[in-house]
Parts: sequence; C-alpha cells; structure tokens
Amino acid sequence: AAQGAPALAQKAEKPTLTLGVGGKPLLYYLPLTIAERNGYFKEEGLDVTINDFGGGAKSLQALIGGSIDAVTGAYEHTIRMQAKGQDIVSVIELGRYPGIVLVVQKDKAAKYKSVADLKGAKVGVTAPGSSTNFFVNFLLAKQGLKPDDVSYIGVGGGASAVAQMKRGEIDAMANLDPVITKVESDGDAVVLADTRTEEGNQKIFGGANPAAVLYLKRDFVAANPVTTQKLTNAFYKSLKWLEKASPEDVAKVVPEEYLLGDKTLYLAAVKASKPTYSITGVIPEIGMKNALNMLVEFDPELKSATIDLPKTFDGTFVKKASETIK
Amino acid sequence: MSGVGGLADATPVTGAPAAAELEGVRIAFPGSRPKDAPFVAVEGANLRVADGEFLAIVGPTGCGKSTLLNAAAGLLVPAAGNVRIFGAPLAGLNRQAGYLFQAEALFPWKTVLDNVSIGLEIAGVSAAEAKARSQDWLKRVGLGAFGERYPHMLSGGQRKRVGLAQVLIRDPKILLMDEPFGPLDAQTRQIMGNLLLDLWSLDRKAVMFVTHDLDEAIALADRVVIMSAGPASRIIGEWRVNLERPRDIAEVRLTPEFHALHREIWGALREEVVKGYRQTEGAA
Amino acid sequence: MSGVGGLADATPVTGAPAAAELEGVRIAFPGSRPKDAPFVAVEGANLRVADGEFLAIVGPTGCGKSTLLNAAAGLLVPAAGNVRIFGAPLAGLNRQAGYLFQAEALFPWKTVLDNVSIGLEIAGVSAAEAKARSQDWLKRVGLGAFGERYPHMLSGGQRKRVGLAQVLIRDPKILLMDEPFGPLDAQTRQIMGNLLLDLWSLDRKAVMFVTHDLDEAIALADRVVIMSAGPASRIIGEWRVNLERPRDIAEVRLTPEFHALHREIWGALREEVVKGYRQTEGAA
Amino acid sequence: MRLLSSRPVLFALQLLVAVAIIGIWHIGSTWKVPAGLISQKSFFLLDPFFFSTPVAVFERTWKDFATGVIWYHLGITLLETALAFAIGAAGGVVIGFWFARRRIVAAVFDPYVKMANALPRVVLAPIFALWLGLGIWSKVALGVSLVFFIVFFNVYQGVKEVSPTVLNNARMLGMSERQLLRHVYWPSALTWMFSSLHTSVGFALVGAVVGEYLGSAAGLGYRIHQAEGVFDVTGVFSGMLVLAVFVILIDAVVTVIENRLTVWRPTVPAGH
Amino acid sequence: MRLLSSRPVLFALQLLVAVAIIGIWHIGSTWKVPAGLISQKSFFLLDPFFFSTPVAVFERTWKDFATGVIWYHLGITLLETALAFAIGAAGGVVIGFWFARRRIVAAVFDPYVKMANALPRVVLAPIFALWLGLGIWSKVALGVSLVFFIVFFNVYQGVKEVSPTVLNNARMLGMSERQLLRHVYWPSALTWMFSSLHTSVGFALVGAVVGEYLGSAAGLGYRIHQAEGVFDVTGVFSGMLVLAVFVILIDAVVTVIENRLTVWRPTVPAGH
Ligand SMILES: Nc1ncnc2c1ncn2[C@@H]1O[C@H](COP(=O)(O)OP(=O)(O)OP(=O)(O)O)[C@@H](O)[C@H]1O
Ligand SMILES: Nc1ncnc2c1ncn2[C@@H]1O[C@H](COP(=O)(O)OP(=O)(O)OP(=O)(O)O)[C@@H](O)[C@H]1O
Ligand SMILES: [Mg+2]
Ligand SMILES: [Mg+2]
Repeated sequence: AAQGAPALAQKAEKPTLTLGVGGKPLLYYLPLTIAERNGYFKEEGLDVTINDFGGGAKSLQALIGGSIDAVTGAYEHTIRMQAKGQDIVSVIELGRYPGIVLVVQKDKAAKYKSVADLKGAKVGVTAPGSSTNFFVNFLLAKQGLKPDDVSYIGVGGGASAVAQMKRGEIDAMANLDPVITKVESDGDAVVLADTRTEEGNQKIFGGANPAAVLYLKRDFVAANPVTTQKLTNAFYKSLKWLEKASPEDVAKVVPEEYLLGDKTLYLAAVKASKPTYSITGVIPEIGMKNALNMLVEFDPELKSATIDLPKTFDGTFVKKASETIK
Repeated sequence: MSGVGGLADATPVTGAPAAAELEGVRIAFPGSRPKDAPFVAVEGANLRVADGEFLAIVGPTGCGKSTLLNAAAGLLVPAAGNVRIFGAPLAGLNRQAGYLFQAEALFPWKTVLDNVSIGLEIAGVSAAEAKARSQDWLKRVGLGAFGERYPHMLSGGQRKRVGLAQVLIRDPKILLMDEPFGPLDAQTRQIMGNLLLDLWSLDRKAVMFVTHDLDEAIALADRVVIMSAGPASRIIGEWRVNLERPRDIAEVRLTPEFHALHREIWGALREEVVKGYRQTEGAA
Repeated sequence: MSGVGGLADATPVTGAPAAAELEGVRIAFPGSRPKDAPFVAVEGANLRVADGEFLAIVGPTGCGKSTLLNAAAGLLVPAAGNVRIFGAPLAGLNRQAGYLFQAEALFPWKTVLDNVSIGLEIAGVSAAEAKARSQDWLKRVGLGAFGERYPHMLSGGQRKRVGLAQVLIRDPKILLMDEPFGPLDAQTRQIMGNLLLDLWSLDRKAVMFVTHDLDEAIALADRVVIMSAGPASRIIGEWRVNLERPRDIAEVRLTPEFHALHREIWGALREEVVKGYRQTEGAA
Repeated sequence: MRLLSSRPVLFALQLLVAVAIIGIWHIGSTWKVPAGLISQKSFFLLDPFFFSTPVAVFERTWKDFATGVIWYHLGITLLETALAFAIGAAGGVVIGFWFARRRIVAAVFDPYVKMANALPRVVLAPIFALWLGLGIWSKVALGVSLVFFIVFFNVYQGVKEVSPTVLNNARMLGMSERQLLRHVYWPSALTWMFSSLHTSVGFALVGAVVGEYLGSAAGLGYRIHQAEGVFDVTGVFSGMLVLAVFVILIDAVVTVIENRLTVWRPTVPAGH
Repeated sequence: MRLLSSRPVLFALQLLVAVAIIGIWHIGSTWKVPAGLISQKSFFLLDPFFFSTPVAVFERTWKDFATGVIWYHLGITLLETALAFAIGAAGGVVIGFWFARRRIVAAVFDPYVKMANALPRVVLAPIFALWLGLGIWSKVALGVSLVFFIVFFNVYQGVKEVSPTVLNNARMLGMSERQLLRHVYWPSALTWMFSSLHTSVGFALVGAVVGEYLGSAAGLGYRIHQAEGVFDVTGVFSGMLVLAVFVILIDAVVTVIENRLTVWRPTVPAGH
C-alpha cells in the first residue's frame, strides 16, 4: 500500500464514520470489503463502521435520514436524488460496468435466442423498479419493445432467484453475481446479454455505465473535505489493489464466511466480475450519459426533470488520490 | 305477634330516613332475542328497611328477590321508581352496603384468607391486622384451618361461609344477603344464624335477608315480606315478627307465637307459588 | 319404621348386584401448597345402593358428600377401595349415571331448551323430537316460557330446575343428585320432589340424593345415611324409611312415624355437626 | 357517558382522530421549522422525503382507484390475505384443539412449535419460493406462518380454560370426544379464538404484503416495493393507506361473525 | 397414559421427534434420488444448496460457539429481543387495560389500532431507522410493533372476560378503579396475557432479527443476512438453529413465571 500522502498530514474532521451498504457480501461492493480487510481506512486514520442494509434503497434512505455519513451504492441514486431535490454527490467510482446479466432458462434457450424474442416472456428481476428492471427495459427498447411486452417478476438477488431459475418458473432473468455464476455453472441458464465485460458494455451501451460509487451528502463533503479525501484514498487504494489481484488473492482477503457457501463458485464469480471494477475511480462523461439515458427512458418523474450531470460527480478527490497514491 | 297481611301496617314514619327505600321500582331485562319485548321482572315494588331493622324477603323461585337486592345495591338501575339510601337518592353503587351474592363470587385467584381480608385491606387496614382479623372470622364460620386454600378446593357450603365472612368482616351499615345459608346443613345454619344475630344486635345494621326457609325468616327477622310470583312481581304481604330479642334460633321455633305466624305466612305464600308455577308454565 | 343406627342393618345381600357400591373408599386431595400433606376427605367409606333404591345422604357441610358422588360418577378416582357399578368395577366414567351437580353446570352458550335437549341429541334422538320432549320437560319444571333464554338470564332456582330437566330427560339408570332443590322455595321443592318421586316410581332407578334438608331426605328416600364430619369422613349411620309408597311429600310429613324417625336421625346428626365444626375450627 | 357512546357521536370522535393525525402529518410535512428556532437549519418536522404529504397520498390513491390500476393488485393481495387467514386460522384451530386434547402430543411437540414460531419468516422466503413458486402460494405460506401461531396458542389456551364443572357435566351427559369438541370446547374457546383472529387479520395481510415485497409480479406489496425502488414515498404511503382501509373492512366482517356466534354472553357491565 | 407422561419418557419422545426431523433432513440432503426413479435427472429431495445438511449446520454452530465469534452477535440480538418483549408486552398490557376499561377510548381508537396492526413492518423499517437511528433501538421498535398488538388484543379481551359476579362482588367490597385493576382485572386477565406472551416471545425475536436483517452492523440477523449474500445456507441454518434454541430458553422462563402467578387455578382434568 502507498503511504506518505499529504492528506495524512491533516487530521480528519470526523474520523469516526458510519458507512452504509446494501448487501456487503455482494461482489458489486467488493472494493468496500477489500478496503476494510486490508486496513485502508485505518491507514487513513478513519474509524469506519459498516452498516449493512436490506437493499441499496434502504442505505440511501439512511443517508438522507442522517443516520449514516456515506454510502457505497449505485450511481443512479445520485441522479434520482437530484430530481428529488436531495443534494447527493459521488466522489469515486468503484464499478465501471453494471455487471448485470440477462440470462434465459436453459430449456427455453431455443425459444429465446435474442432479446427481441422475449416478447410475452416472464422475466425475473431483482426487484421491481431496480436497476436490473431498468436494464431489461433498456434492452427491450433497443429492439423496439415496450416494458409492458414482458411480465416482470421480482425474485430478489439471492437463493430465491436461483430457485426460480431451477424451477423454470421464469423464462429469463436479469441479475448479478454470484446468482449468475451459480445458474451458469449449474447449467440452468444461458447468457443473452452481459455487462460484466468491456465488449458487452460496448455492444449494449456503447461504453461504460457506472455501477457502484461512493456517495455522500454535498453538505458533508463541504464540511469535511479532509475526511472525504481520506475516504476516497482508501477506496482508491482498494481499486489499485484489485487491479492487480487474482481471484485467489481476493479469496484470501475477504472474510472466511464469504467462501463458506461454495469456494469454487466464489472464485468463478470473482473472476467473472473482475472487469467490472473501476480502474481510475473517475466516472467518464459517456458513463454518466449512459446512466441518465437508461433512467430517463422509463421513469416518468425523471423525464420531466432537468439533470445537471456534472453535479453528480466531484472528481477532485480521486484526482488528488491518484496523484498521491501510486 | 300480630301478623297482618298487606302493606297497610307499614313501619310508622319516624324522623330518621329509612336505611334503604324502594319506591315504585320497575326492573326490566332485555328479551332473549333483540326483537322480543323486554321482560319485566319487578313492577311497582315498594320496600322500606328502617335503620337497624332486620327484614326477611321470601317468595317463589324466580320472583325477583335477587333483582330487588341488586337494585338496592345499585347494580341494577330501575327503569322506573326511586331507590333512596338513608334518604339520599342512589346514584351508582351503594357504598354503604355489603352484599352476599346468591351465586359464587369469591376471587378464585386469592386464598380463602385473602378473600376475607381483602375488604379490610381496601378500607386501609394494615395487612397484618387484616390477616389477623380474617383468621379470627374464618374460625367463627368454622373454617379456621382452611385459610391457605383456594376457593376451588372447598365444598359448596364452605365457599358460602367464606363469602359470609368476606361480607361481615367489613361491618357495613346495610347488609344485603341472598340465601346466605342455602347450601348449609340445618345445624350449621343455626350456628351461622346465631352468629349473624349476635353481630346484628351489637350495632343494629339494616339487613335485607332473602331466604327460602320460612322458619329461618321468622326466627331471624323483625319483619317478613313476601313477593308475588313473577313476572312483574311486587311485595304483596308483610308481617311484623314481635318475638322477643335476643333470640336463640333453635329455641324460638318452639314457641306457639312462632307457629301461628308461620302458618299464616305459609298460607299466603303457598297460594302465590302455585300461581307463579302456572304462569311460567305455559305463557309464551 | 324401625330406625337403627350403624351399618349392621345393611340391605340383605340378594343375588342381584348393587347398582352402585363403594367399598372402603378413600379419597385424598393434594394439599394447598405442594409441601403440604394430602387432605383426606373420605376414608373407608362403605356405601351400597341397590337397584331401584332411593338413598338419601345427609351430613355436615364439607363432610364429603359431593366427593362420594364424584367417586360414584367416576369423576374422582379413589386412592384406595373399590367402586362397582352393577357388579363391574368402575373404570373411567360411569356411563349409567346421570349427575345433577351442586355447582352451576349448564352450558352458558346454549339456550335453556338446547341445554335440556342436548342429552337426547347425543343419544341419537332426532332434533325435532328432542326439542319437543325438552319443551315438555321445561313445562314440568315450571319453565315452559323460558326455552329461548340463555342460562345467565335465569334466577338461581330457575337454573337449578333446568339442570334437573337436563339430567332427568335422559332417564339414566342411576341418578346422582347433589342438593338438587337447594335454591328452591319450600313449595316448589315439594312440587319438584313429587315430580321426582313420580318418575322414580315408574321404573325404579337407583338414586343417590344429597340434601341438607332432613325432612326432604326422609320424605323421599328408602334409606337415609349420615356421614361423619370431615376430614377422613365416612358413613356412620343408616336408617331404613318404611313409610308407605306412593307418598305425597307434604302429607307424609304429618305422620307420627315420620316425626319419630326425624328426631332420631336429627339427634345423631347434630352431634356430628358440632363435632365437625370444632375440628375444622382450630386444627392447622 | 350514554350520550358519548351513541353512534353518530362516536363516529364524529373517530373522524376527529383521523383529522388530527392527518393535520399533524400535513403540517409536519409541508411547514418548515424556520432556521434558528430549534436547530441551525430550517427543516421539516416530518421530512416529505420519508413521509410524503397527505394531499399527495390521497391524490395518488384517488388516481389509482379512478384509473382502476389498483384493483387488480388489490384483488391479488386480498385473495392471498383471505387464503392465508383461512388456512392459518383453520390450521391453528385444528392443531390447537388437537394439542389441547392430547396432552402427550402437546408435551412432545411443544418445543418444536415454539421453535418454529421463532424462525424469521423473511429468511424462509427463499424456501417458500422454492417449494411453492412465485405465484400466490408462497405469499399465502408466509401469511399462514404468522396467522397459524397466533391462533394456535390462543385456541390451545382457550380449550384448557373450559370450566371443569361444565366439562364434567358434558361428560356425564355421555358426550363422546367429538361431541365434547363441538358442544363444549369449541363454543368455550370461541372468545379466545376471536381475540386471536382480530390480531391475525392484520398479520395475514402483513404476511401477504411482505411476501409480495420479497418477490412477486403483482399485488400491493409489489407496488409498494416498486415505489420504494424509485423512492416514491407517496406511492408507498398510498399503498399502506389502501391496506389499512381494507383491513378494517375484513375486521368488520370478523366482528359480525363473532357477534353472531357469541350472542349467549352476558353483556359486561359498563366500566363507569 | 400415566407412564407416558413421566419426565424421562417425555424427554425421550421429544428427542425422537428431533432425531426424526434431522434424519429426514440428513437423508434428503445427502442421498440423491437415482435418475429415472422419479424424474429424468438424479436429484436431492432437499437440495443442499437450499437446505444445507444437518452435519454441516451442527459443525458450523459448534465452531461458532467454540471460537466464540457468535456470542457478541447473540448477545446483541437477545438484548434487542428482551427489550422488544418487555416494552411491547408492557405497552400491550397497559394500553389493553386502558382500552378495556374506557369504552369510549376503545371505540374511538379501535379502527386505528387495527390499521396500525396491518402495516407491513418491513416497509416501516426506514422510518424506524430515521427516528431511532441504526443502533439497537430501531430493531427493538420493530419487535415492539409485533409484540404489542398480540399482547394488546389478548389483554383487552381478557379484561372483558372477567366474571360479572366476581366483578360485582369486588365493586360492592368497595374497590376503587385502581384496586379493581390490581385485584380483579389483572389476575383474571393473566391467563390471557400469558397465552399471548408465549406467542410474542417468538415474535419479539423475529422482529429483532428482521430488523437486523434490514440494516445493521451486528446481531444474528446480520450474520444470517451476510451468509445469505454469499449463498452460505449452512450459515443461515446455523443462525436459525441458534435462534430456535434460545427462544425455547426464554419461553421456559415465561412458563416458570406463569406457573408462579397462576397457582390458584384448578388443575384441569386430563383429556383421557
Ligand atoms: N339478565 C336477565 N335477563 C332476563 N331475565 C332475567 C335476567 N336476570 C333475571 N331475570 C329474570 O328475572 C326474574 C327474577 O329473577 P331473580 O334472580 O331476581 O329471581 P329470584 O327471586 O332471586 O329467584 P331465585 O329464588 O330462584 O334465586 C326471573 O324470572 C329471571 O328469569
Ligand atoms: N379440590 C380439592 N382440594 C382440596 N380439598 C378439597 C377439594 N375438593 C373438596 N375438598 C375438601 O373435601 C372435603 C369434602 O368436600 P365435599 O365437596 O365433598 O363436601 P360436601 O359434603 O359436598 O359439602 P357441602 O355440603 O358443603 O357441599 C371438604 O373439606 C373440602 O374442603
Ligand atoms: Mg335469586
Ligand atoms: Mg357438596
């Protein structure tokens, strides 16, 4: 790990922090676990308590309610909150690709060869109104279909989703790892669209589409610049470490419990997800646009709102981090 | 000694107000089905118990004796007529009265001793004293060894005696007693009767005593009233018992005055019972 | 007419087994606190009711009369001794018996009519017939107009009469009756007593009749037994009543034989009651 | 007192409570406490981000009913609730009676019933989904798993509370075990059962909604979840409002049945 | 019968049930039904991916206790449970009594209580977090919101069930409203209350765990949530096993108190 960063010279305004996350063991939030386990927060002189919530929405609500200081969550929240008049800003990108995968049930693969065939299908998403739901909407729209052309079923992001794929209750499903790796490795599903890889994203979005970010209230950032910087540094270190690490390295670092379910599955999932983690920590402009487009298309509330995209991301902290941490 | 039927022979109106006075009382219960007409149990009942008087009430079963006591206790509000306690109209419960109910009314979750002492404790007597006095009372009703038991462990007659102690220990100004000696054997009945008389003679409470035993009524009371058979029953006869006091219940029965009075009341009563039996037998 | 104390004068042993026979029965209840010694209510009680016999049981309050009936009904299992019903040892409930309980035992959720008819319906009688016969029985106990009511709308004496109809309508071979006429006035008592006698004389059931009224016991029964005061009470005296049948309860009381017997039993009983009173008074 | 408990007065009082609650909600969510009064910044007492505003909620609810979109979802949820309630209550009654009448069965299974009652249903959702699929049955199962225990414990206790004298009387009248159940235990346990039914109506609905919330394609829980996902608090509250209103309707039905079945009870003397 | 209900025999029977359940679980999750027997593919009756295996679950539980990691989480969850139970039960008792004694209050608030009971607590979690923060109190609130209603409805009914004669006797003995509460309503409602407490012990735990599940940094619910996120069914089941065992312990305490407070009841005659 790097050291000698000037930020260390200053004391954090608020060294004791609470950070929220909606499902810490999810690979989506792996950089958080790495930062925690590798002691990057401590290195920065921060004492961070991680609170795990039932979902991303609940951690955002906790942030706005004032019970936590920062959230690792989906970038789209920063856009939505702007529309709702809540001033939230992201400071570092953790995932550059959404990592969402659309799969079809193995037995029905012959019938559903492409997204266009999905008309009339039952599609599982993690939850109605979630990013997996919007992702499918987006794919359908590209084929000239409307959301109403399929029926959505919320199946969650855990064992229930796997169960439904096994039972064949749903025809297709948009979900994240490790659910996807599980159904793939069990041979229950076939991939239709994959946003875990560079080419997949190119094909679907024509570029990146930010996933997890670290976001805070703008007030907080303004009042605690040093703390924010230190937090950003810790996550930046985590991204740098991930860039070079192999799945086995990751397995060594994460809590033992994460592997207890099925270690090979975990390794496979990490391997599949690795390209999704951000390298620079900076959200590219095209990414912001892609994210906004996806939302605007299907959320009537956002359609009418004017979104000032640059306000959703404050790149100064990552910039400083990249200068000091090598 | 002079038994006279009818209400003409009412107690002379003295200056002191009656302990309890029911005037033209009418009590109706809702019918068994909502559409039924209300059932008038008591209609136009006039009854007066002077302070210090021992009044016995007899009447055919189901005529409304308990209902009258409930009205005097303030547990039932008459649909018409007045209830006055020591001259003041009764509103809410009659706080001057102690009531021994016809049905089981002990607290099943309290021991016999606690059942008796609760009345004192409520009145603010210290727990230790209340317990001591209760134990004493239990002895008087022949249950000294049963203080630790719960009511369900007692026989029917034993429960009744606990109830007796529960009411008497509070020493209320008006005693309402609904068949207090019902489930007792004749001998125990006499012992309890004498106990009650002793207590009463000490400070002359007003007593309304419901019983089916005419012997008992005459032996105990200053005055015996009989009620007509229900429905819409009322007081239809009244006899003054001029037997000497203090009385011993067993002995007083042997006097000829007793027998004369007994015969007279019995005659009036029998007629009423047979009438009542016929009425409830057929009517819809 | 020949009243003889003691068990010596037991009914001659005929070929037919007794309807109910209690032999050396001992019944103990757990003490009020777990550490207490058990309370022996009845000890070494011997009692035999021949088929067709009307047996009255009297005794001081709390001596164990209800307990004995419970044993005969199979509701209490004796700690020692045997209970035989028509010669066969009793296991479980006594299905041959009808039991009129001392305490309230009507089904509060059934109307009076349904309370009476339930016994027939259980026995498989069609609902219509059961209702008709129940209505008839209600008339006999003077409650013809009250069939639609629920028990809580009745007076104490009315409830008892419903219970009477409930048991009698089933026409059981053995009748266990625990103070059935307790809360009734003297006149109704006689009517009910005659009703019971009429019914009994038709097919001569075996009856165990607990009462506190010695007059009633003698007027009704073939044999009167008295129990000693508890605890550990037993049968201590037995008198055969050789008054002529059929009897009218009111008239039989006027005969000199009745009075002689009454005096004799009363003497024995009084002694026992006073003793019992003393025993329970002090002992821990 | 008599005046106060008359129908229209009562209704007026109930309305008053509703008006008060909505009034507080309205003021709290639309009026900002000026800066400096309590804290540095001006703020809402009830932040509309979390509480929406009553006007918005009523508007939304009205719109949902007017356009009719909600009927389908409401229908599904009510069906699930009704099924969960019926199955759970029936199961609770039957097993409750069985346990109460068979001491040994009760003693042996007692710890297991209590264990089962303590399992967090949310965690069991995947298993329900695995066994019962995503249709209404997995939601019904969740509701049943709540209703059952509430009814069960009350029926079990209710049967044990039967007056011993009445029970003895029934046995002496020759009742078989089945007849005892019908004529004694059942009517005697009714009050207990209905007390539990009042609680469990609500829980049946909660079970159905939470089930939908955890994974489904329709129903009020689905709509609430969807609204939550896009931070549409108005939608969430509107959904809960509809729930609340319908539970009152179902409960009213239960009360009517209860009054029918317990006509025999003496009316309790008034408190004051 | 008498033999069967003796302590050791009973315990043996209970054990038998446990062994049977675990046996079925073990076979179902380790023995594959051969292909062609029921379906084309060979499969587990209870797929270990969803059900784990009993051996693995016991091993994990043992390890968690041996290494001691679980004590901290268990402690937090039990604290939350105890608080939720105590506050919810106390609230239910107090409000239940109040409503039962004040007819008008009850009549006016009745629909609102029933509405509140029907709100899905999962949806309310963010509001609890907003008001009470993320510490144990928001979890306690969730548990309270379950326990309260169960106890409330039962106490309310229990008070109304007091025998009218006994009540009249108490009033004639001169009891004030407070004394009535203490000497009549309270003991009379006790059986009702305890019946509800048996149900609500489980619900208090469920509330606490679900609260943790929805957002926390410690506790058994947190651990279960973590395990679920990585498909660690063994961890999930191990967590539930620990929950189940502890609820039995808490319930035993409730039973001891219950037996203490209700010594006066006649022992009910045995069913057979
Ligand atoms: N709650 C009620 N609803 C309807 N009728 C009732 C109610 N309570 C009593 N009654 C009727 O009122 C009449 C008088 O009843 P009450 O209990 O006063 O009789 P009683 O004289 O005490 O009789 P007993 O000697 O049998 O106790 C009876 O006919 C009874 O049926
Ligand atoms: N469950 C019980 N536990 C303990 N003792 C009991 C129990 N039931 C009855 N007893 C005692 O047994 C004795 C006999 O009771 P029982 O009810 O048979 O009396 P009884 O002769 O019927 O009296 P009564 O004429 O008053 O009805 C009494 O002393 C009573 O206290
Ligand atoms: Mg009466
Ligand atoms: Mg008796």
